[in-house]
Amino acid sequence: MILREIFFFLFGGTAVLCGLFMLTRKSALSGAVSLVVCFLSFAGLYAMLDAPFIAAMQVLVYAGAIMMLIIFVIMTIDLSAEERRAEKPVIVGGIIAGAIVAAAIALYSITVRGLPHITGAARIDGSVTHIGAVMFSKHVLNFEMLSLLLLVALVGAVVLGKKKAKEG
Amino acid sequence: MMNSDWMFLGTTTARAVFMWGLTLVFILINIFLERKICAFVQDRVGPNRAHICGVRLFGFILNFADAVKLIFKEDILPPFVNKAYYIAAPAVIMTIALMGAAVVPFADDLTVGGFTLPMQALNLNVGFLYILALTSLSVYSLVLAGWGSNSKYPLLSAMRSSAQMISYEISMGLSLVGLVMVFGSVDLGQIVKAQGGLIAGVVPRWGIVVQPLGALLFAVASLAELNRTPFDLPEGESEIIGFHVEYSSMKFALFFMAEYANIFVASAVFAALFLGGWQIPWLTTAAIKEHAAPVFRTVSIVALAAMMAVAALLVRFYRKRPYQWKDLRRIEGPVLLSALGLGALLAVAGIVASYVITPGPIMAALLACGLQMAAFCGKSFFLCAFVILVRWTLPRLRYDQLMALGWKIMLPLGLANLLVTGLVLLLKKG
Amino acid sequence: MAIIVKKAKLNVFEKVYIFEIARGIVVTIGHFCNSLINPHRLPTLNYPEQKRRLLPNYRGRLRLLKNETGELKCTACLLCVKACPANCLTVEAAPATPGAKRTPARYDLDVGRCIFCGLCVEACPFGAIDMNSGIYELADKDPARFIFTKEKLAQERGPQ
Amino acid sequence: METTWYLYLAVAIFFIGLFGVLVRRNVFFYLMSIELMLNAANLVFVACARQRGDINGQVLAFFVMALAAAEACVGLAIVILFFRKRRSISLDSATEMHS
Repeated sequence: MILREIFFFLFGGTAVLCGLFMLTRKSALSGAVSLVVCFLSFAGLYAMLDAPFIAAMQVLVYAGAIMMLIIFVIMTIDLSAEERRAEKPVIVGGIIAGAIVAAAIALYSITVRGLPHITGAARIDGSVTHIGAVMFSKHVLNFEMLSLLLLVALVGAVVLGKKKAKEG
Repeated sequence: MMNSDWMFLGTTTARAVFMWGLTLVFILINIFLERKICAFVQDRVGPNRAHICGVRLFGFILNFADAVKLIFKEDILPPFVNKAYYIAAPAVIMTIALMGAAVVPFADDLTVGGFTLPMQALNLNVGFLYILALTSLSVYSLVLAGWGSNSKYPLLSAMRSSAQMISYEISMGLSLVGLVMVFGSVDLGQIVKAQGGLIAGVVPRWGIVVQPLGALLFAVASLAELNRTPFDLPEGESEIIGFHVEYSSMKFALFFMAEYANIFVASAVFAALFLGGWQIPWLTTAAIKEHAAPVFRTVSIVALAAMMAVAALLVRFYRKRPYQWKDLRRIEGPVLLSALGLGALLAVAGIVASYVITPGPIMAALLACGLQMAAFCGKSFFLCAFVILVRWTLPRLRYDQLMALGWKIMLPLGLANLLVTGLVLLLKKG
Repeated sequence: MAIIVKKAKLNVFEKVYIFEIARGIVVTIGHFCNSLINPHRLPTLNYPEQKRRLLPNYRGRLRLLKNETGELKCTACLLCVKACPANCLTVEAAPATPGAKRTPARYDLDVGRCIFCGLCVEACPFGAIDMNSGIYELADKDPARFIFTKEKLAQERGPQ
Repeated sequence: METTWYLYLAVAIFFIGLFGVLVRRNVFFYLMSIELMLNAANLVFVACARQRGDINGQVLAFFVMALAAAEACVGLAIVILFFRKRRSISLDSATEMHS
């Protein structure tokens, strides 16, 4: 159906453009905002891929929590001094990296070209119930480890961010 | 496209437009309620001047005067703002506010002529995750407004409010997990359907009955997310400066329209999750369809009684009023009373019709749908009124109190609620 | 010296706070219902339709008083002009005619400037002016109409 | 929609992220580029999950998200600490490990 393709190019194009836009921004907040738009279009892509739960989580976790956190820190840290001293663009590195990227994409395209074109035939149930059932049966250990990791990250962030009483 | 496709497209659009329109109407209703409830709580009269041909509708018409004023105000774009963010912020918050009500079901599935329509603009199977996602996105509006204004006070306010909203989002999500465990679904349509039963044959199995603590936590958290008064530090109109000080005209109004739209969305979601949504207590859809005529008669009688009561109040007011109007407003009393009389006539006609006509299945289904929509709107209306009443009751929290409440009280309570719910469910199972 | 304010000891119900909130909401609901059922009892004055009862010493717009024969009591002595802190009075005496009492040829009051202090009334040795005219609806769109001439000041009679 | 297209898109996004990591010296852009790369990986997971009719891909994507949250949390704490010590957020000024 043509509608799916339109939406794929809409969301995918937005994602790529916003990613590129993010790279070229000077102000960190502009970059963060364009990255939020990028993540939102990712959520659209996930919704098209029969993964509504992942799409909702994308918006909640990436756009709502992680990017919000980054923006919050950007706003907390006084960037005016930093931004006045404009970031030195790494031109040579950029050119080299660009070349590497182009080569890699070319290489990747060639290798993928060798593969049979695959189309999404199977429809899966990406609902919360289904994902939850799988997550808490097959992946329960991973899940618990992940929650431990989050706890450790939380404690670590608090310890790191804590202002020392007397800073040397 | 096939016929059913067109049907699907048409009905979906109709449902979306209905919910959208309802949100917009509730913006007006909420502004009206805010003014009138505030006035009556403080023993004032409230808006009573603006009128169309003398009819003021108890001050409702002031909304239109207000809209005209705001539209024709000068729209100032301050010179050093970041234009893109500055303009985007009100648009973002308004868009999100209007999208919010889409997942809330407003009636039971309507079955007409073989078609079954879910009465929900967007029946996603991620349900309230959609609402949580939208809530987390609406923080961006505040951040963009604060940063885009390029001014200290909006920036400080934006940081304050984003910290507040992030903190309370967690409590909000956590308060709902218990409910989801009880009803076994995150889809709001399913949750509302699951609330139709009775506990011990008497008490409706509403979310507020099975999850009282969850309801309380959700109510407090949604008040905080709405930036309504005990938690209105983002706006802080009287003491601290809000994130929208640099805005003027319709852009400023959009922030407030979004706030009032969000009050409706939060009320609708609360009604759906904890007050049974469209469920009329002790009256299931099947029962309405089966006894369509008596139900209709009862509704007509109740409507008649309500209109008589309103008319009595009006007459009492007009007779006891110690002054006379000299302008067009003097025809207001007769106009309102004759409108009420017309309504009463209709109600009487309904009572008569319920004896004469035996309704067919389509009429019965439509009646059930209409009654449930009315129940949903009524619940939302009362919750909106409650939110506004709370504003005129409670003083604002200090910032440290706000954070302490969010992290030290609501979060542990939410976890405890989760634990208790899980234990009870486990014990029930086996 | 700093005063240490002791926090009141709260009992359990007050500490939980929810019940106190509920009590507060009951109070506001009471006020709301009372206002809804008895709107005519609200203390608000519907101003253009209802007017406030003025106190006897309410200072309204200045007015010129007349004696029993219908002449102005004013003798154009200009003491009121001297007393006026806002310079809102302009008084000119009429050319003197022997045997007759002095009268003002011009007695202009600019209410745009007047601060309603009443010093002119106190300064007047003849009791020729007073301010308890009860005239207070002085708003106008045209500034020229703020200037009240002798005729206008003399003709309008408020309460008392 | 062919899954291959999603893979192309994921590659493009991944390399945008990689490019950001290589070029930008502002630590916020560094972090955001890492998030972008993680997202590209997620897209591959979800696309392949749809392709294979296997829910495990989506579960993995969810795990990656939680991981990203943990990473951002610690990363930003380090950024704040770093900024407090150096008054700078450029990676170029982070040339020694201890202060």
